[in-house]
Parts: sequence; C-alpha cells; structure tokens
Amino acid sequence: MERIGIVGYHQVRPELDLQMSPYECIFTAVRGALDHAGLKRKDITTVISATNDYYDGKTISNCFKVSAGGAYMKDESKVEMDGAHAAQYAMFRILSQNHKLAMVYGFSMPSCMPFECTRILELDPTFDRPISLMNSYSTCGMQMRAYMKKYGVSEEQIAEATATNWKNAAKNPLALQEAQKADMTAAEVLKSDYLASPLRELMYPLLGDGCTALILAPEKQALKITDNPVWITGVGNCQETYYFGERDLTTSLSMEKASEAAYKMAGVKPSDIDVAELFGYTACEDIILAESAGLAEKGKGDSLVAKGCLNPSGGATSGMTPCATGLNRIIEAVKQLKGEAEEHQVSGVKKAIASGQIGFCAQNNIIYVLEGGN
Amino acid sequence: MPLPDYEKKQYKVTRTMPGAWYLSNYKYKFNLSRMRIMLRGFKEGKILGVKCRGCNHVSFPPKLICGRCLVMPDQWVTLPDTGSVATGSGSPRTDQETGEIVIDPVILVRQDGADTVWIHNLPENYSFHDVYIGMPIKVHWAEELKGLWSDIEYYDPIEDMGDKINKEELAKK
Amino acid sequence: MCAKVQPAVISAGFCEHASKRSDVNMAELVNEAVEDTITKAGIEWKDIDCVINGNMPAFEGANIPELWMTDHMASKNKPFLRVTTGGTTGGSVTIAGYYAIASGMYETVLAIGFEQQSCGDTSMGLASVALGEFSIMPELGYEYNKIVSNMGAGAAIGIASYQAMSYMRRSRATEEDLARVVVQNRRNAAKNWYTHLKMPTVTIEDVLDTPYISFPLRYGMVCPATDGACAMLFTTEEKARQIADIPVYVNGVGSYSNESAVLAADCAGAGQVDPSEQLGAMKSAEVAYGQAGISFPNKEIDYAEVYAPFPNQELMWVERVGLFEENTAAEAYEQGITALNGELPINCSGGVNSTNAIGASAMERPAEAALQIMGKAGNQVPKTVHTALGHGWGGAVNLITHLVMSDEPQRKFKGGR
Amino acid sequence: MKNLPLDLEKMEGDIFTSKGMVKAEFTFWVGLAMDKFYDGTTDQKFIGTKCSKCGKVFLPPRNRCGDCFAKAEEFVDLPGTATLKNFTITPWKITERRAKKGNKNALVGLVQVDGADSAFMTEILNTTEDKLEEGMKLKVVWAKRIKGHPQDIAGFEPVGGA
Repeated sequence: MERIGIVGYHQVRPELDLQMSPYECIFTAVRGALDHAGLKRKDITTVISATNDYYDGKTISNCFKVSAGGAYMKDESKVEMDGAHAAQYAMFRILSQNHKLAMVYGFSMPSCMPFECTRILELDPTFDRPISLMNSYSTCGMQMRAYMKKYGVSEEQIAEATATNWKNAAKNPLALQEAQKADMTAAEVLKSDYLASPLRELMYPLLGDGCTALILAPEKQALKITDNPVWITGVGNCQETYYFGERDLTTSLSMEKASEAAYKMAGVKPSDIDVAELFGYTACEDIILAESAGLAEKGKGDSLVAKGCLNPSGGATSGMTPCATGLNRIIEAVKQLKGEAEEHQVSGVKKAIASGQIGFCAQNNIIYVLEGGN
Repeated sequence: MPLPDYEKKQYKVTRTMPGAWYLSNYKYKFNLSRMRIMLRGFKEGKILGVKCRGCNHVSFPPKLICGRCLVMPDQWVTLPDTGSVATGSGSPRTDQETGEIVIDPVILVRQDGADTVWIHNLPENYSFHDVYIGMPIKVHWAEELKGLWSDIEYYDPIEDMGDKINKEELAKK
Repeated sequence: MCAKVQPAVISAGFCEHASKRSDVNMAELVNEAVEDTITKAGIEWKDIDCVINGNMPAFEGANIPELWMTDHMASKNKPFLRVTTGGTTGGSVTIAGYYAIASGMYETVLAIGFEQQSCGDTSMGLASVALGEFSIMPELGYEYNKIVSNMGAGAAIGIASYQAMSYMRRSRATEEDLARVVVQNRRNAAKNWYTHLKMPTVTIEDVLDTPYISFPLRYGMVCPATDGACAMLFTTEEKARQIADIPVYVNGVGSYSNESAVLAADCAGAGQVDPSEQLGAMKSAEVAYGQAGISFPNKEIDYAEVYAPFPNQELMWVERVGLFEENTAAEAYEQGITALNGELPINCSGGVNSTNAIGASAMERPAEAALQIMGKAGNQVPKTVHTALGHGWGGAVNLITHLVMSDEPQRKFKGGR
Repeated sequence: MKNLPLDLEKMEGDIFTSKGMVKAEFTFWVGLAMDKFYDGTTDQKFIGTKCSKCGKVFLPPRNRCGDCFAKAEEFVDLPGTATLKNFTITPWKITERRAKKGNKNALVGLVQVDGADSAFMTEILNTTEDKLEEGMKLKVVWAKRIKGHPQDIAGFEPVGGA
C-alpha cells in the first residue's frame, strides 16, 4: 500500500458542557486543522464526517454541517461510526487517486444527548431492546468479570491500571479538565460505587463535548506540505458477531483479525510497536485490546500500562467524545511519533498503533499502524 | 377520486415490538451572537444582514459560518426593506368556518441585497394564484417593535415596476 | 484522473418491496437482498472481503442497526463500514463500494442499502431534520402556528413543492406534464418484479383527480413509503471478467455538496436561492462524466435512472445532469423519448416515484442501471445499453451522488497524479 | 411552560440551549422466526432454530447462521433449564427513555439454555449475589401474565431453589 500522510490535525478540547454551538465546534476543529497544516479550504478535495443521527438528535446529521465542515462544493460523505472509520474511508478516496487531500472530522455533544439511552437503540429490537438489560455498563462489567476469572487477574490490578489512566490524563493538555486526576490511586478507584460489578464508577470514562479534525494526504503531497509527516502504513478493520453469548469476552476476535491485517499491510510485527493508543471504554478493555493486538501475552496486559506504552495520553479516560475518540487516539499517536507530546511523551517512538471501535465491548475494531520520519 | 388500486402483495403479519426515540431528552445548542444583532436591528426598524469579507455574500437572516470561505463573517450591512419572492408553495388547510380547503401561500423571500432566502408569509387571505416568482414585496412591520422575529409580520406585495415599464412600452408601440 | 484499480459491478439484488413487509424483521429483509445478490453472482459469501452498508436510521428507530444484523449481512468477522447521508445513503454506499475497490485495499465488496419504513414514523423522522431549529424559533418570537404551517411545507415534500414551483416557472411545465411522468413510472413499475406501486392502468386524468398535498403536488404524484433492501457486489476488473458474463464497469463517480435549500443551520438564510438550479448536481455530473470520458451525455448515455420521488424532480434532474437541454424534458416525455422503447429510456424500473425504501432507493438507481447493461433488469429495455447513469439526491436537496457505468472499462487511463 | 419569547439582551453568553419536544414511536416487526419463539413463550416453552449446515442451535431464534451463512429455519424445542455463563450485579436501569440508578441491585445473567449454542441476558431471580457462580444450573421462571413478549420470561432461578 502507498503511504498516506497525516499533515494536519486539531482537537477541540473536550468539556462537560462546551459553550459552543455544534456548527461552531466543527468549524473550530476544521479551521484549526487547516491552519495547523498551513492549507486553505480550496486545497481540500474531499470531506468525510463522522457524526451520528442519534447523537445529534436529528436525521441526516450531515445535511446542515456542509458549510461548517468546509464541504461546500466538495465531495462529501458521512461515516456513521467512529471517526477512525471515517479516516479509513478517506484513505479509500485518496488511494483511488480520485482525490488528493482529505478532511476527516468526528463530532458529538454528549451534554445534549442521553448517551447511554442511545446505546439501547443499538440493540436487537425484536428481543434485547424490549428487555433493556444489555447496556454499556452491564456488558463492560461482564467483560471484566470474564477476563479476571480466566486469567486470574485481580480487581486491584485493573484498578491500578485505571488509576494510571487518570494520572496520565492529568499530563494530557487536551484531556477533559474533570478527568485530570493527578493524585488518583487504586484504592480510591476501588472505593467508588459499582456501575455493574465488578465495574466501578471510576473505571468508566467521562463524556465530553468536542470535535476532532484530521487532514490526510497522499505521499507526494504530504512531503510537499510538511517536513515531518506521520505515515499511515497499515489499516485493519473487522466486525464480529453481535450475539453477546457467542463471543469470547476475554479476548477481542475483531481486534485480532484487524491487527493481523494492519500488521500485514504495514509489514511490521507486534514487537516493533513502541506505543499503542487504543480506544477501550475501560482500562480492562484497553488491556484486552492490547493483548489481542499481540502487544502482550494473554493475561499479562496490565504490565503495558505500568510501562507507560499503552495509552500514555490516558485513553478514553481522558474524555470520551463519541464519534471522535478514535480520531483523538490517532492524534495522540501522531504526537508521540513527532515528539510533540510534551509531558506524556514516551521516548524513542518509531512505530505506533491507534484504534477506534463501535458496538458493545468493541464489536467492531479499526486499527492503524503509524510511522514517523520521511 | 382515489387512484386505481395498485397490486397489493400479502405477507404474513407477525408480532411487533414497540420502540421509541425520546427526542424530549435531547438538548440543542445555538450560538445567538449573530441573531442578537439582527434582532436589535429589528427593534430600530432596520434589516441587518451579515456580509462575508471573503466572498461578499450577504446572508439574511445572518449565518454564523460562511461555507465558501470557511470563516465567521462579521461585517454588518443594512438592507432595504424590499425583497422578492424566490419561490413559493401552498399549504392546504381546512377552513374552520366553511369547511372548505384553502391553500395558504408560503413563500421563500429573498431580501434585496441578500444572497440567501428565508421562509415567510404574505398577508392573510392573499390568493395563492396571484403569487409569482420574482414578485416584488415589502416588509410589513408590526405596530410595536420588540426586537423579535415576529416584528416582521408578513410581506406586502408592492407594485411591480418591471410590469409597469413593460406596459408603458407596449402602450407606446 | 483515473482510479488506480478499475471497479466493476458483477451483481445486484433486491428483496421484494412492499408497503408493509410484516413477515420479516429488518435483518431478515436485508438478508433477502444479500442472498439474491450473492446467488446471482455465483460466488461464495466467504469471498467477500468487505461489507459497506447504510440506511436512514431515524426512520426506523434503530441506532447503527447493522451491529445486530452482522450475521445476516454475510459480514461476520469482516471489515465493515457504515455510510449514511440521508436520501443519498444508497448512492453514498455505492460510491464507498467503488472507492473500496478503487483504492486497491479490498477485492470484493458487498454494498447494502435498506429501509423498513413500516417500522417507523417517516414524517417525524423528516421533521427531526431541523428539530433543533424548530425548538429555538418560538424562543426568538416566531409564532408557533406559523412554524407549523410554514415548516409543515418545509419537510421533504415541502422542499419538493418549492422546487416544483420554481421549475415549472422556469420551464413552463404544466401539471399535466407532471402527471405524465407519474403515469410512465407507475406503468413501468407494473412490469418490474419487486416494485411497490404497480398500476398498469393508471391515466393522467386519474392522477390529476387527486387533491393537493402541497401545491402543485397532488397525492397521486408522490412516492410511497416502502420496506425494501438492495445490495450490489463490486469487484476488480480482472476478477469481474472471470465471474460475470457482462461485467459493468463503474467509470465515473461524483458527489458534490451544496448549501442547504429552504432551511439552514441555526435558522440562518438558506444559501440556495433557487432550489431548481442545482449547482451540486451539475458539478457532480460534470466530474463523473469527465472521469468516464463522456463529452456529450445526451448522446453517449443510453439509459438513466434518476432519483425522483416527485415527478417535477424527474424532469428537473434529467436536465441538470445533462441528458436534455434545459426546459425540454417535459416535451421529451410527451414524445415518448423516455419510454421503455424510446431513444433514451429513463426510470424503466418504475423509479423512486413507485418504490421508495429511502436507504435503498439511491442504490437501486445504479443497481438498475447496471442490470440494464447486463441485460438482466426486471423491466429490460429492448435496445442494447452500453452506458448508463445512476443518480441520487438527499438532505435539503444539497447532497448529490452520481455514478456513470459502462460495459467497457475506462478508456483513458492516465496513471499517477 | 416558561415565558416565551426569550430576552436576548438579558441573556449571558452567546449559547442558548433549547429542549427537544417530541417522541418518535416505532413498531418493529419481529419476523417469522421470532414470531414462532413468542408463540412458544405463550405456551411456556422455548423454541429455537437450528442451522442446516453446522447444526448450531440459536435461542432466541434467527433464520441465518453467521458462520455458514446457511439457512437456519428448522425449529427445535428446547428445555427450560440453562447454565449461567456470566453475570453482573447492577443498580442501573437503562431504558430508551432514561438511565437511572435505582436503590436496588438487579442480578443480570448471561444465560445459555441447555441444547442451545447462543445465550441471552436475563434477570436471575430468587437468589443472592454471593451465591451466583459461573456454570451454575438454572431454570426458567415464567411471568404471571403471558403475552407473547420477551418479558414473558420473568427470569431464571437456580435449580433446587436458593
């Protein structure tokens, strides 16, 4: 595969109740990304947005966002999944050689919507939805229980990883302010109430309003625009079955398949990866995803967090914006590769992975292999 | 008279499960910075549009973001109180008293000097058949200006100068 | 500019469309179309590398519904994308399928569009396009009953009626012209196996006898609400030659967005002054024809499927996409040029006017166009079709999709950028 | 209802938040397979489907096997006994309408009916948190009012009582 360069990005810092209108928020991110890359709107040939009708509370959520997203008289489309999936569609468009520069943005405003209720609308409406027992909390709880039981991982170990995430978020200047808890301890995590045992309140991320934009460019253009672009060298995407009882929750089949495809495309081995920015709802899910991506032995994934090479930015814990979290992970990985991650910089990063997901317990995973240097 | 019936297909009717989408749980955020200035203008009987410095497009009611230049326009221009009908439609309703079906005209108004349109009305009981595209109209202000959208009650049709010129020219010939 | 890999369509399938498919749930409905497509293509479901799908989620009250449909879409443990853009969803999914192949990343891609409208409340779904805007208007002093009467005409049907007024004024088309389009569509639909409104005996008078829904559109003229699904199978040029008798090559795609018409974000003025002008459609068409190497669309295109829920739009689109000179479409319909055995047949499937399963509709256009080239369409035109067009629109008439297909691969291949 | 319209001059900041007003309602057709399942629950028994190729049995039924993409239209009767695969204890009740933390814990189990290869979530009744254990045997508890709805299954309870 030809390399795709990431030449510009901008993330509106998530806030619990952002004082911006949706269009203003998208405008800020898109304008910021263009300014960051030193480009003009006319340089962009295609715009892919990631928004969701149920998150925005309106049908055809991209209909009125044409102006704000810079898509006026551009080839525009919308991917109703995570922002990271939208980036894959933008890659399709660039690789087809029909388009050159692509703008990708992901946006949502959890302060304006009942996020947990919209997840109930994802359920099978003929059986699971009328019962309404399956939700983010109960599925994450079951996943955690299954993982802990199979590998003999203790609740303290997960709490320790969670506390590290909160502490990492404190070093991340783009994290939600409320998520920056520099003095969080495992003991405090274990003191919080149960959401769905063994999942506790402090193990579940806070939701923040925000928008993230990313500009992708083909190899030739990327080298013209910037001296040190970050390259996407591999991508993998996989969706496993919905039926919860048929899935092995202790691992992530979709991540295994997706990462396999991405590594193959990039020609790398899991051991070459220096930093992983993965989108898991909980620290436990982060660990499961990292293990499935081959970064650690099954059941030993929490050592990655301790070492600081899994989610140095805090992961989703640093503020989850539905539709944008995957893009945020990509941006954090890009920063690590460029050495721009200031306080949470991991030293000597050459190759990184970033992932996005949708569905209960990461039913669909998408993973990118990113490399720095020319 | 109904249309001839189409060929219906029959399928077994299975059970249904209810579902609902509570839009009442949603909130919507608006940036009213531009709208506030427009409404202040209404209070003084002025019509203010916002002009983009990049492409010179004037929008009324003002928009927050110019999609062509990707900037937030901030130059205010005063527009005349005349406009024209960009296009229209009719919404049928049943008259409460007579029970007849009346078609009320609904029009898209392009204020003179603006490059955008907005939905508005003509005076009550204005016949739908008299509306045409390009029809010149004028703002009908409310008696008391409060700085609200309702300050413009409706648009009054005015004399079509183009029509007059045509008629005069014809008369000369 | 030219695609790196030449994408081709090898198969397209449908499920049976009806106003109420009460015997199946959404997943089973989609499954019928997927099964039809895969069987017709004669490949194994395991050969599919990637699945792309879309619908209009707010119409049937399920968020990201393909999560639970994974197994029914032949997509278990496969790459998966969901593309939704309102009315153009089907077209956008088709274009995403094209790009997935053209990028060289995947070899066989299944594209699916579906909608089970009998599950939901379509008018509420449409109203929620601008629900936010409607909720702020009373706060700013817009009288509530005015919103209801003005915006009631502002949903999709309303936009169409504004467009109709504007178009009829430009082209001097009459209501009779509109009715003629409806009659052609409904009679064509009667000959196509899966369609919804089959009316083999309908006449212009019948249509003109129905009351107005929103001037100048009458009840007899508007599209129905349908349950249905459509799927298409894309693959590379080399593979298509092995699998299909007549592979259909997708040679040009365009999808350019304009500012919204009638309503705009944050209650501002709408940028499209004349909704029948359609800059976006013209640009999409221009780009798609350019990619396909078509200079004279009115001569080089043999068959067209345009997305027209309302008859005025059918007249308008065929002009805007360059098939007829401006303001001559109504005449062409009267002369029978667009009929099944005419020079340039249009919407012989019955069109959206007879079958409108929204998420699938814009995909059925390119699907029918491809089938006409293959010679396998439900209502096959007698002449040989070499080049065909599939078109779609959505949103506040600001989103457009455009696909040009042919039985020959792209002529000019200019590798590199 | 608050006083309309809004006084923009008195408003602080530029952002105004308005509330959505309506509710959209839907009716989902369940399809033939699920219809048969609900026929079964009204008679207080489980009916699943069997894949024609690999023989996997699905409960709740579906007409397609995801692994073989083969039809699964053969109906099979299944017993009212089951195994607990996984569970969680949660005070949260999340519906389409609201997410609410109750003051009572619900025991939610992932239950695999004997003879079926799939599992579903349901409530575990007549037992306490500390007695729950993966792999324990359960039996179905039918609701008092049966109406062909998923709530016909009130839940499952441990075999032999608590």
